[in-house]
Amino acid sequence: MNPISLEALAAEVPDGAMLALPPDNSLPSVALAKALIRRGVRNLRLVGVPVSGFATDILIGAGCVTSVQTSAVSLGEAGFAPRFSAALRAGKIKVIDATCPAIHTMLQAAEKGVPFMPLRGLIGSDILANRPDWKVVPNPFATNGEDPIVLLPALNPDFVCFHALMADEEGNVWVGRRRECATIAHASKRALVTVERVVPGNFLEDERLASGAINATYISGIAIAERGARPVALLDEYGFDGAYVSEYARMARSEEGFAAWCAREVFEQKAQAAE
Amino acid sequence: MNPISLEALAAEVPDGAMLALPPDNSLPSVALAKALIRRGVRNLRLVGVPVSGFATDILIGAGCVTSVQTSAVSLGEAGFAPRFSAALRAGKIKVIDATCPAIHTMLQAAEKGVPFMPLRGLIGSDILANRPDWKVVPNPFATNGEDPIVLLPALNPDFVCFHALMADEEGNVWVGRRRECATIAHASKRALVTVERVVPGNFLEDERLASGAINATYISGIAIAERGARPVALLDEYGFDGAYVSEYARMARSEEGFAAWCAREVFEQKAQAAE
Amino acid sequence: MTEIKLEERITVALAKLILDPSAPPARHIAVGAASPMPAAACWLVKKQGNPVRLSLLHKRSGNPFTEGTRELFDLTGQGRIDLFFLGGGQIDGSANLNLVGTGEWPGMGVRFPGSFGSAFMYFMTPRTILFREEHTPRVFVEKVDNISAPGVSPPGVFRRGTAQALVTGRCVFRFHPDRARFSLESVHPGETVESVRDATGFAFDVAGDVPFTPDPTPEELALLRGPICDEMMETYPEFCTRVFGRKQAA
Amino acid sequence: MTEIKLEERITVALAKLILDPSAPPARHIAVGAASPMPAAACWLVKKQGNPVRLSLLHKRSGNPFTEGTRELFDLTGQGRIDLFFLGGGQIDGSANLNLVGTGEWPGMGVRFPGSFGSAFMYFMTPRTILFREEHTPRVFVEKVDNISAPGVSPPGVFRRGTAQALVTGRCVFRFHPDRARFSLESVHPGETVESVRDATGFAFDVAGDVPFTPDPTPEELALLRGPICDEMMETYPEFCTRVFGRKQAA
Repeated sequence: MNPISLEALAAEVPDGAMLALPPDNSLPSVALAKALIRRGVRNLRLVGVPVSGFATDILIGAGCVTSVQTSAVSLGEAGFAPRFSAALRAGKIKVIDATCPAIHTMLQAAEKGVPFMPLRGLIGSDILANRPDWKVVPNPFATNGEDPIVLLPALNPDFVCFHALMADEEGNVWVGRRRECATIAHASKRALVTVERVVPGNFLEDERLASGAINATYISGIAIAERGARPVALLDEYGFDGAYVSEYARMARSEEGFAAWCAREVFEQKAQAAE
Repeated sequence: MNPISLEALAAEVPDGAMLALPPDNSLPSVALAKALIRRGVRNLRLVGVPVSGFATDILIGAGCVTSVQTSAVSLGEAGFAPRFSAALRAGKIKVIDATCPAIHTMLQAAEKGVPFMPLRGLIGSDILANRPDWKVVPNPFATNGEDPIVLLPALNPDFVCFHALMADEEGNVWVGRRRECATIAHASKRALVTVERVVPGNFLEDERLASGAINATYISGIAIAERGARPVALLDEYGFDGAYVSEYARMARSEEGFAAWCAREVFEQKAQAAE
Repeated sequence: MTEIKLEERITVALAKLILDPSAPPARHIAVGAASPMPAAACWLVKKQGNPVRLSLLHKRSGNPFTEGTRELFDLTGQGRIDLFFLGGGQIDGSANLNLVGTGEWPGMGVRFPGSFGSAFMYFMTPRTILFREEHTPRVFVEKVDNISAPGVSPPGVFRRGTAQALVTGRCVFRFHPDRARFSLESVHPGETVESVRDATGFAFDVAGDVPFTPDPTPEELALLRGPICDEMMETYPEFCTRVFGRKQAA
Repeated sequence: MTEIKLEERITVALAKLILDPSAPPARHIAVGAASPMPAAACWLVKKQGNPVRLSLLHKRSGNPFTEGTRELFDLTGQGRIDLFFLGGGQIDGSANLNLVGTGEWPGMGVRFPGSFGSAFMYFMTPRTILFREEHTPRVFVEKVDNISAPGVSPPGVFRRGTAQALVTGRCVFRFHPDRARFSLESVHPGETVESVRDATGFAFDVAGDVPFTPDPTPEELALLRGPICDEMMETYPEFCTRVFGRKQAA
């Protein structure tokens, strides 16, 4: 699989797609989120696996998003996600709340090709009360009493985007211990991946690397994006850029501030890079 | 976690335990199976994840086993498993047949702490007809028609034994891509692991090794057993010893032949090693 | 060129079925344990230049899976595996498979190894090609003693596909899920409709003249005995030695 | 020794609750995202020599998980996590937690980040210690606007445990699941039963004289400001700078 350009990768995502994104501690592709903003994608239905962070907030701020299914949206130590909060208040996005293990479970159901999976907990929570797509049934294996348990439907996103450390010549990508990216790739129809670099060889032939690899069979497109997770950390490759996120959090408090940030960090940076 | 001796590790498994074993392509600890025979364990209830091979056949031959839950028992190219077949015919063991993904699914249910998980397929199979512990229910999410689906109960073995390439100073073990060993360890009450060697450091601090590691929190005991998977292959460390298995298959056709093999390969070898 | 081995003929017949233009495309094929002929057939399709992804379950190095053996079943559950192969200790005229054993459950007559993943894969793969070299009435029975995986399912039971065909040491059968019966597609050289009927415990359909299964071409044989044998030596050393005459390394 | 910071007091109170001999043992404790005080309390327990395994969810290097964030929830489902910490934008007198927001669902008044794993962890962990520094009537309400995770469950609903206690910037409450109410266990220096009552929107029980929450000892403070700050700098640089006065590397 030959890498394509970042802009070409972003062009693969049509308006209205259901797009799963990992959170800020698990290899989000901020580079691809910025490219999606430049492409002007609209009506994305985002899924935070299991929570949402920086990439989600900038996509919402840029008007690309119509709904977010997630267990939380936050910028970590930099506080609440400002464009998410503003869009919710303004009624511009629909928020479908979940709880972290429910997001994982729904994706695991899709990964296994079953229509649902059960999950403990949740009963008595208003999350459940606001999820007409979740069902409570008596545990069929209970020996005494009703033992109600929640069943969650399989979730099969149209796309997942994440940032892997590297790809190999065969199109396998390497995410190391962040194996939830593998689960999301298995559960999604298409996986679009940015990487720091492409290396020779085949990760699956290397016993040391195979366990952190995702087989190319799940990968629909790869683009090289150096420092593509930034400001988020990438394994042992680079750290979290707290100052960048803090500045974002400050500027994005207002719509105008976000517009200025976006002009500078999403559009100008790309123009510079293209020179 | 300090390694203990192989015999001490075998002593941890009481008579009657439910013991899960990976198959011949996924890091069985043949060394520990031999030590269990020497210890004289009785009434083991084996689980093949998802099938059973060499270690299961020798444990059955030595009279250690009362039941086997598995999707198949075979010696691969060396043919049918002779002591398994003989014991079944003689009514000495109970065989509980399953299908590979059902074994994985039952363990994944235990891994997630849910009482059951659904699985497609199976309907119309005599496997299902002979599993009173499996249930068929209408899919609660079906929009039209009944859509029957099988529910499998969580399977929570008392022990899992496998052979990892190495352990670190913290008691983490490394299995590389054979990640079903991690799932079995998660699902089992206790994991007893043999390793080729113990190395300095902490796999979880190394992004290259972490994804193939199993956290020490799941591991109850470790023993060093060099070439402990033999005659089975161990990743890129050593290959499959087909001649050894062929000789076993030939000798184990009869009870006397098995006894001679067992005396030589299980008891004498140990005595030699102890000298 | 030495004589054509039966295994080679079966392999080439399997490869032709993989490429059957009337069937849905086989972009990703998985091959289970202990299946050297299906594995060779897949390699033949690939080495002939067809775009196909192969996931060979028992390949030790370069194993395609990173979640252990579970991944094959998950991949299939996701609908990403287009074609799988299954055999059987007994196969009956409705394409029911018995991999468990003869006699009372769980195989108190002759016990076979067991059902493996058949009770799942047979339902969840759009196409299954059945193969069994031994073509005798004890294998091809009117009704299997025990059903590991049923050949067809009632309406309402989730099922993506059924058997496409059955390749044996004597012939190729096509399967018709609408009527749950096999028809005879071709007989191998030396066989006739009658010799096949004598060796088969189940009734099957015959429409018109039944052609011979074509011989492997010299190009196909060269691929099998050269580069394909190279690929398979690690996983199937005994098969490669017996069929392709390749010497094992000491 | 400089003045005792409120965060240090809360941290030490949390550590004492972890070691509470009347509670089931905490052999394996997990700490979620954005929880610097619980993380510091766990480190304090560990650095004091108690045998405990810590799984810190947001540690970047040396992260304990190899299955991604799913593993925390699986571990907890397996019953391997003995103790977890939860906070809340609102907490009420029955220990119901609201992490979603005020006003109409899903937080049309003030939106909080979201429920994270609370709706699962609160049920599946034998012990939960609640913490929230801001102790005001807008946080501690009579009834939460939205329930992320309920404080107690009806009989028959699978639940391994409930809240053990609630530590705030003013006091420590003990929780009684049998009557679904808090009782006042200690007040921090400078507070009284009355000042706590004024700052609390829910009714709670008071039995006899309520002691002061003890000061952290010099040993505890030295551990917090030295080796524990070292452990936490990577994950919580702003917290370490603000509370322990540690300078961040350029």
